[in-house]
Amino acid sequence: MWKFFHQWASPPHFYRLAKVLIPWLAVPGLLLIAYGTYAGLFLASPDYQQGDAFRIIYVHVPSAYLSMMAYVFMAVGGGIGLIWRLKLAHAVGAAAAPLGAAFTFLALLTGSIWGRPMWGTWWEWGDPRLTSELILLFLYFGYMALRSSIDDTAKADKASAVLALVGVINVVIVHFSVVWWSSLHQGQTLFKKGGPGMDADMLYPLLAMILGFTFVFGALLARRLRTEVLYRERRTRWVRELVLTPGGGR
Amino acid sequence: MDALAMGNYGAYVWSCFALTLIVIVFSDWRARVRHNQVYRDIEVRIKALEEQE
Amino acid sequence: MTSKLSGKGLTLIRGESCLFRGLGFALNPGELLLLEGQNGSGKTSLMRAIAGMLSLETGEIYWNDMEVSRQRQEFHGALVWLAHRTGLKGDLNLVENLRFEAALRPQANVDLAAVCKRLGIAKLKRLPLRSLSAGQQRRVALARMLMADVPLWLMDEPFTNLDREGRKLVMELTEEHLAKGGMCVLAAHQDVDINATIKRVAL
Amino acid sequence: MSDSSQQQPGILAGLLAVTRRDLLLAWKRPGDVLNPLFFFAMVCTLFPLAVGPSPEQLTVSGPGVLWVAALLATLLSLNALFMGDHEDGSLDQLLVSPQPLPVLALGKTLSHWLISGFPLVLISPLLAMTYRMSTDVMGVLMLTLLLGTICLSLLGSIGAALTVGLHRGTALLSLLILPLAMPVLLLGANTVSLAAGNEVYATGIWALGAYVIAALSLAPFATAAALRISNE
Repeated sequence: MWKFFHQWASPPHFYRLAKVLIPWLAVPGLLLIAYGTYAGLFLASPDYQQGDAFRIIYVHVPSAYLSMMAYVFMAVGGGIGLIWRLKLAHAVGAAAAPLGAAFTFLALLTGSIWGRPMWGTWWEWGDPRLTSELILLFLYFGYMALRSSIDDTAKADKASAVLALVGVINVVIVHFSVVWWSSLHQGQTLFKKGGPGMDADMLYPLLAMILGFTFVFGALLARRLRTEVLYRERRTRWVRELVLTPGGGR
Repeated sequence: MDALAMGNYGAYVWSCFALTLIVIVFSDWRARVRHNQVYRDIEVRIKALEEQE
Repeated sequence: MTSKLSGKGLTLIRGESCLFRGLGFALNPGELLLLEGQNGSGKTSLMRAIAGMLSLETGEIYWNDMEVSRQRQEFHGALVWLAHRTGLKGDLNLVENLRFEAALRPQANVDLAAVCKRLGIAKLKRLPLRSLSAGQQRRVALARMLMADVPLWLMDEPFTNLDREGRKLVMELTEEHLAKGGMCVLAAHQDVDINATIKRVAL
Repeated sequence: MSDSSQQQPGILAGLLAVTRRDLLLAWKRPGDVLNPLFFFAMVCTLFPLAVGPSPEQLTVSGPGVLWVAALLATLLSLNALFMGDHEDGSLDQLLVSPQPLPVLALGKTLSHWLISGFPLVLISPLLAMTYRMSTDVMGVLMLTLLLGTICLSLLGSIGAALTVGLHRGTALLSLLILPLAMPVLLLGANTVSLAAGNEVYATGIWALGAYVIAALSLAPFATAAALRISNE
């Protein structure tokens, strides 16, 4: 098992595997998103309170979920990289951070656009989820800034891994403290909780969207990881052979 | 047409979906550009080294 | 086979260049390991790697035949490091600096006054180090090294800023330490005149 | 080697030695202690000048302003935490010392708090007074600042350790620490606001206390790991 894992995580193998993997993640992901979009926009019945504006959750909730998942990826990758000195794990952090920031940004934008007709304002400080998303975005900025200001890749990997681990604990604290804070100020909540209370024709498109976003995220992550692996291994023999092969291994 | 208007929320709903599309396409495009850039840099460096030898 | 301090298959890559590859050494009590090479050849890096402050691309440093990374505290308790930068506080005087050091590692039962006298810094004990010359500061760092009760001395360019007399003193002190069964790793870009078993690593 | 040698000094001796040394250094350079205090006082002065001196407004915004000012003042002093040690090589000496590095890092953090955090707590009533804060609320402010500045010093030591030796250290440090410090600010300032509004504020105090305990037990290890990484 361990041997298999090591072989799988070996850079040349991963580089080739990821290329095969990308379409297998991207195509189902995009199909799920296409279904979710169609069903969410046209099949699901309008919310009795919010009318058709509720349909924004079909992009907001998946991107908010991905924004947190990407951070967890960074932290777990960093932890594995620090403990087992697995270079590929560090590369996951480097590859996931810009994607996580992009989806955090998307979650903020869509949340804000939802807020305009619902609250009459583009930004509502009293909403705990939007506020924690904003802090999460700053955490991503900090992570990327630290990475880019350390020239030595190995050092940048380890330093940002420590930051991601500290940050992931912080994300939890941010969440609870912001919820407490907004309860003091009678803050509004963005969406009522999904789950059993939601009708099936509303819920299934959402689940499809979440799954589809996850697949697409996987494809994007795999693509960025290939770049990271290639760059980190630029001095090795396998990259040399890859580059010198006619047709290449782009 | 009514279905597209989303009960007067059309502008908000459609812009959210459009932004999502933009973010996903942009992320993919950035990733491709960066990959090609890194690949080309490595290629140039290695071929230059080859010629030296 | 077994030796007190050894390194096997050490490789270090810094930025674009490989400083050393597959390097090894072994050191036993009473022996001196001399790291030779030009400036920038990786002497300091190797020294830092031996001190366990730098993670290597490959290879391990062993102390008593066990990886240093698995017994960092024990190993650090057995060494003192005379680095390029003295690591002393310019705002504090000699006594204050050495008192701080005494809280970190085991101290030899020797008289500070005698050590200072031998190093020629007895009169400077109460002055802030900032007001001392670079050579005098280096002597204070030597005093710190002599006060520590440890078998292994790591000395990175110990002759910097010292006059001929000071250089002779450092060699004498090293000889005495080796004669007592101590060990020494010394990085220098010039040859040394020390009467002991010398093992060389060229970088 | 020699039979008449002394034992390895204990952990507590190491911790206290680091703290004592840093306090002694601060004593010899009082500017390091006073600058953040002046900064704190000045930010607190800026606010009424910017928004006007109306008492109602000052009472409402006082806790928030004092807390933001305290956070910024702490941040200002953090950059120097490991910089001096990094420049003169004594950080390297700490890294090769047989004392556990988290303990030494905790000693440095403790001295940082005593030098920059604790004085803020002490002068905060003076500034709170100008914001027309009642004595009871001042007590709560001091208590939250006491707990909060400990948290900020501990969190900040991680950031300072990660950025030690980097060129753009100061700006980067703020970028790393501010989002991490936001919960502390939020808990601290709102607890004082609650106290000012005669509401139940115990939750905030307990939460800050829990934060202190968590930070005390985790931050020194993160700081130590970060120091080793930064000094490779």
